Amino acid sequence: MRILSGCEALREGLRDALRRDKTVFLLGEDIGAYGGAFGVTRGLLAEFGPDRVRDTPISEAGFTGMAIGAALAGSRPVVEIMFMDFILLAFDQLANMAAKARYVFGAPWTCPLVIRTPAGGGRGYGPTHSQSLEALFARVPGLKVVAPSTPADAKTLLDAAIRDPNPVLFVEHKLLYSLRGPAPARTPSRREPLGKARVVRRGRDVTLVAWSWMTELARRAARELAATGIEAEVIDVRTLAPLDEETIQASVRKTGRLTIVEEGCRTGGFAAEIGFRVFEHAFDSLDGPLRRVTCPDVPISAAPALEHAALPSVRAIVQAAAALVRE
Amino acid sequence: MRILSGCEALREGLRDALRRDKTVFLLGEDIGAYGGAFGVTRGLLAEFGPDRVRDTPISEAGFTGMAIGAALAGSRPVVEIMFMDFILLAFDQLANMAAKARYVFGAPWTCPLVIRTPAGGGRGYGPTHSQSLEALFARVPGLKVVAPSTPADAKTLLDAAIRDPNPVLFVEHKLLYSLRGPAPARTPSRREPLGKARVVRRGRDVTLVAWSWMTELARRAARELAATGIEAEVIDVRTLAPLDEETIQASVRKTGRLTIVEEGCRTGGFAAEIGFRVFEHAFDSLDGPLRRVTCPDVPISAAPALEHAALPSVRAIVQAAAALVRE
Amino acid sequence: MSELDELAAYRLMLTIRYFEEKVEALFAQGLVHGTAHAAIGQEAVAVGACLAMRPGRDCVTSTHRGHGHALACGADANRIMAELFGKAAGYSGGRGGSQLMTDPALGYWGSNGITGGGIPVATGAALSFKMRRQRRVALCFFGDGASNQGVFHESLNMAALWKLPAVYICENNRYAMSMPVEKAMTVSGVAARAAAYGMPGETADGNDAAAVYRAVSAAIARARRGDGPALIECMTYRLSGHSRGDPRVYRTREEEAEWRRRDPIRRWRARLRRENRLSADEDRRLRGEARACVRAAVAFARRSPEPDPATLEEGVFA
Amino acid sequence: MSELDELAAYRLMLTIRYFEEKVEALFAQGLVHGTAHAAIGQEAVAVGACLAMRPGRDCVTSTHRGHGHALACGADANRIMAELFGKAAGYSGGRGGSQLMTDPALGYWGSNGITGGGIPVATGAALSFKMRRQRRVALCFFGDGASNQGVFHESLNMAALWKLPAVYICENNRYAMSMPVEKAMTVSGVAARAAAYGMPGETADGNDAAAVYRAVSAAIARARRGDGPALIECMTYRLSGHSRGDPRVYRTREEEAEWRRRDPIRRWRARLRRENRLSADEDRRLRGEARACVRAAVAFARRSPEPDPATLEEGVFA
Ligand SMILES: Cc1ncc(C[n+]2csc(CCOP(=O)(O)OP(=O)(O)O)c2C)c(N)n1
Ligand SMILES: Cc1ncc(C[n+]2csc(CCOP(=O)(O)OP(=O)(O)O)c2C)c(N)n1
Ligand SMILES: [Mg+2]
Ligand SMILES: [Mg+2]
Repeated sequence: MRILSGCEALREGLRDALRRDKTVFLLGEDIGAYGGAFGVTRGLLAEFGPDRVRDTPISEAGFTGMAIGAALAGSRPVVEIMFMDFILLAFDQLANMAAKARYVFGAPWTCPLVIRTPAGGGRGYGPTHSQSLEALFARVPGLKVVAPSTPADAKTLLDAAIRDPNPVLFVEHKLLYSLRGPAPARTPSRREPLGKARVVRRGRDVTLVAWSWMTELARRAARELAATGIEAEVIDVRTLAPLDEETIQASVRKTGRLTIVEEGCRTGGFAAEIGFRVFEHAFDSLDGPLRRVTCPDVPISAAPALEHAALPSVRAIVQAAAALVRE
Repeated sequence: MRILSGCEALREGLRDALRRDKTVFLLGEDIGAYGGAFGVTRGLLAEFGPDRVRDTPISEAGFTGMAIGAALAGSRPVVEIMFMDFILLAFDQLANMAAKARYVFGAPWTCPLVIRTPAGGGRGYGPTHSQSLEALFARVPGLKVVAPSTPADAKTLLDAAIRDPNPVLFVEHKLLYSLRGPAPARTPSRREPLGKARVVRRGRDVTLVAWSWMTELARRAARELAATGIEAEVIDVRTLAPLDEETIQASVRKTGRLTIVEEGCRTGGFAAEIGFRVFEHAFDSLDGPLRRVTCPDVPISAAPALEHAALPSVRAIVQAAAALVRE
Repeated sequence: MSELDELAAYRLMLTIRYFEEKVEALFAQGLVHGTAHAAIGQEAVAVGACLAMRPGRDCVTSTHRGHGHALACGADANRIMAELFGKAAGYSGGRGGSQLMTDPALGYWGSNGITGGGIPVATGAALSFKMRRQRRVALCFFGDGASNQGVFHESLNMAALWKLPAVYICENNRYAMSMPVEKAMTVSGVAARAAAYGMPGETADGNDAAAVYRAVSAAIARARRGDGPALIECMTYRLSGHSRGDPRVYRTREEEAEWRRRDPIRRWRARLRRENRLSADEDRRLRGEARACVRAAVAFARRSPEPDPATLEEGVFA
Repeated sequence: MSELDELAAYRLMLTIRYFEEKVEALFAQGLVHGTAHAAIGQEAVAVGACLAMRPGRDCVTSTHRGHGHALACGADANRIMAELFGKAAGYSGGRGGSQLMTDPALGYWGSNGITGGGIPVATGAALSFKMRRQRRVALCFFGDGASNQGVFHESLNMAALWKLPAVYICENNRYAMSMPVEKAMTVSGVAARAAAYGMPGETADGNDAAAVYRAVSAAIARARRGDGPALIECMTYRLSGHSRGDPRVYRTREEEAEWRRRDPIRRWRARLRRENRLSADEDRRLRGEARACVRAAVAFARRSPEPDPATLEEGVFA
């Protein structure tokens, strides 16, 4: 496999989908000549033209609603919301229309829509450009939520999301864009189902569950833990909805200890959901309380001093996991 | 105390606030002559006039944003969103502006805003008029979330919400409107802080935690459980944010068993948050896995047969709690 | 432009009227619960517009007040009624209720219960039609009240920019629930807003199915030619309450009486009779058929089984 | 209407220009990170409009491109710069960064980083002012791009309906990021949209502080009298990139050069010089002062302490 950045991998994923399927098109702000705020769509306008790489006015609710209409009509729109913080403007469309259409109206309706959006902090963009809001959407029945952590997953999961007949929120961490790693040259031609976690690293002492950029931090934490003799198993959830509970529970049954890492705020985060499910179904395998490492319940500041203090760190993960093991 | 319906209690709460404080005003669709979709504001137009009981066009994002502006300017707007399902249209305003203003801009800014909204199912209104979305908002740092279960609490907590200098989401269950119960004639003149749970019923065997209409169901379930010899302690959370963890944990330390009842969907619900906190801090006092009784991860159907099957029932609560005790 | 089949229009308007009256009665009797919004008095808009569609190719999004739109598209009264009864044979198997049903084969796309929610959906359908060169047109019903929603602005702007084959049909029935249109907007009407998007905006007599048909047919033809969207404001009146139990304190009985004199069905019938296009016998027959259709729908709905609770968790995902 | 103090306006425009140039340089040097949007070329709008406000009584909401608005309101360059450096002495103590700072004493309300987000906020402030009979006016800056957001439509409609004391100032700089205004709306300009709300809409030369001042002063006077809101579209151009690292592939260098010839500061200076209202010496002095102010701001910001991480969780609630 070639080495690509997350940004390049995503671009390839989009390009392949646009080539493969004439009904796929991209919709969003500044995705054409500008190439998207983070450059993901750069060059696609030249290859596919302004019809299929369609710049929109600043109208998040409107163009998301339109993408839903187009999806119901048989197209496969891939929307870019420039920053995840702005997706709240389109929450109604996603929750009340896209997510419910299939359940309520039944077959043959499908709403094959992908919403791509850059999320997360670490770049000093401040309170309204740094949020991790995936937990809000993982709470909406009928939406799938995908949050890859590597260039390879970014490409193959994007492919799966575009092929999926359901609305999919595809969360791209801003730091993933420059992360480099192997990525397949061609996306698999068969449809890969969303909803499979990935065991990133095997270990017997403690399970670290994460997604998106937090997987990268958990991986680094596991390396540091190994140096102290603690073998952490790292699980990349990859899709929050549907959630691969099995893989998580199998690991916890083995390690007896669980730390969940989430970049979003603590209260009401998806870490709580994962933890709760483990309690419900693998209570007896737990050796003690589990932990979550999250952002505290505050907005993300622009100032580096505050942003770093707020976001989960490798150190915090190491400490949480080590404390569990030592308890 | 007189016996009032929830609707009457809320109306008195609004009336008292409008009388007490000239900066208070009401804003929303059809709250004037129509009296609100559920009649809560009936008669207030006549007493306070169209300036302070202000009918708006159908523009949820706009008038919620305006209420924020008015609050920042020193007024105390009380917004009615006709059904909680529609609040998603104003999510951006609430999360990105109202909730962050104080933290980011600092003193002297305050955003004393109340958003009242009818929530929940049980009346056959279907998928876009029956949702319980409070868990989404309890996740937003800077928002308070209140969900009373009795006419008395409806009145006193509404008073507290209006006096609070922060944005407060005030969730009114549609079935609370016709629930009758004692309610104080005058609202307390001192400010009652939000964030105190209420022990509705004492018991030693199992703790039932609920809020809003689910408290009523939990109360009924406790009565049935008592008939089988199980003494349930029922806690009405009342405010999801800030959450009174102490009261819950004290109860769990006593009973060793916890069932959380939530009308909203299962995945990512606030039950998970409550459960997780108990695990984090009272793990050793738990005798076994806890339970949650919730709506499954589906939209709420209009058909009675399906709506009843989806919503938590007294029977489901009894079963869950009894199973815990018998385990 | 083809001619409007006036008798077909009459029959459809009658069916809608009787259907809605029956729904109101069923609610009053407590036989149906939940909520429903009747379109009594607005039948001419639904029928005039939907008969202008190319059935099975064009599509239409509706509003919370959608039974009439559905029937005008040719939807099955039995299945609409069954949906209102919350029965398995309903268009959404009971899941949607009054506000949420579709008949995809007919191009009837329903609404989502969120006022204005259908506007971007229809616009996006038009975008898909155009990109795939399908020569299909998306019709979009919405109320005067809905035109105050942000998505109205956003959607019409994009539709105009991209010359999408969309026809926006505003049913201006003078009220949004209790809000009179003149307290909800400063301009004379919704058609005046089309200019903000460089889109043709037109007003039609919404109590005259022929006028609606003409205006909508012209807009559809234009859209199909690739000349872009149009906004047609149909001036009408909701003779019924907003939804059940609406005491209509926000308007006078005189105003209602005045509009009742302009009842679109009575006017239509009078003209057809006057012009000798409808005999008394035929009128009686058509009315009888419409009533029978509604009666049959109620019977069908009542005897349909409830949805099986065991199916509750099925179909969240495709 | 009082006269615009032309030298004060000149000084403010210079300060904004030098401030923004310095910010761009600091980003390029990596001394400041995160994001910031410079308003180079748009100084006349900020200054002409803000000098028309009644300081400390009226209020103004800004956009993501707000340094100029803040400075024009009289905000402290030191604290703005410190905010960009993420320092404790910044207007938001480093929490907000470039897009999120306020100076409540000056009536500078900042923005919230959401394009269009300030529009309902200003409108609501105007509502509060009116209800409390305070004779205060809310100004609201927004871009051509922001006028495509739904809240623009919703807010202006309510402002017009309720005759709120709000003045909507569109900075039409011809682009929303890379989106040229003519690809984002079909009408000739944003002012044309005012008619959809029965609100006066006017176009002003946004590169002439005096023209902006006149138009905004008249609108403020009108609003203060109780005659309701107005929309003023100021035609201008952003000479800088949208934000740092913008290669400006979406426009030609010729177009930029043409607008550089209409540079609002150069034009202003030339006229003052021509009309003998500004001597070469005084010009030099003013420029020197403006540069010194910016230099001092950088020095202040650099030596300010970082915010204390221990305060991270403070102040979420009042
Ligand atoms: C977003 C949203 N806000 C409010 C409502 C409640 N509601 C349902 S219909 C209606 C009035 C709609 O008025 P209009 O668009 O004129 O249609 P009409 O009822 O007159 O047919 C309102 C306020 C809703 N369903 N969705
Ligand atoms: C809701 C939202 N959408 C998109 C953005 C990203 N964004 C920031 S500025 C901008 C362009 C704004 O254009 P305009 O309103 O014309 O203001 P200008 O930048 O030209 O001053 C965009 C798209 C945002 N901050 N918020
Ligand atoms: Mg109406
Ligand atoms: Mg612009």
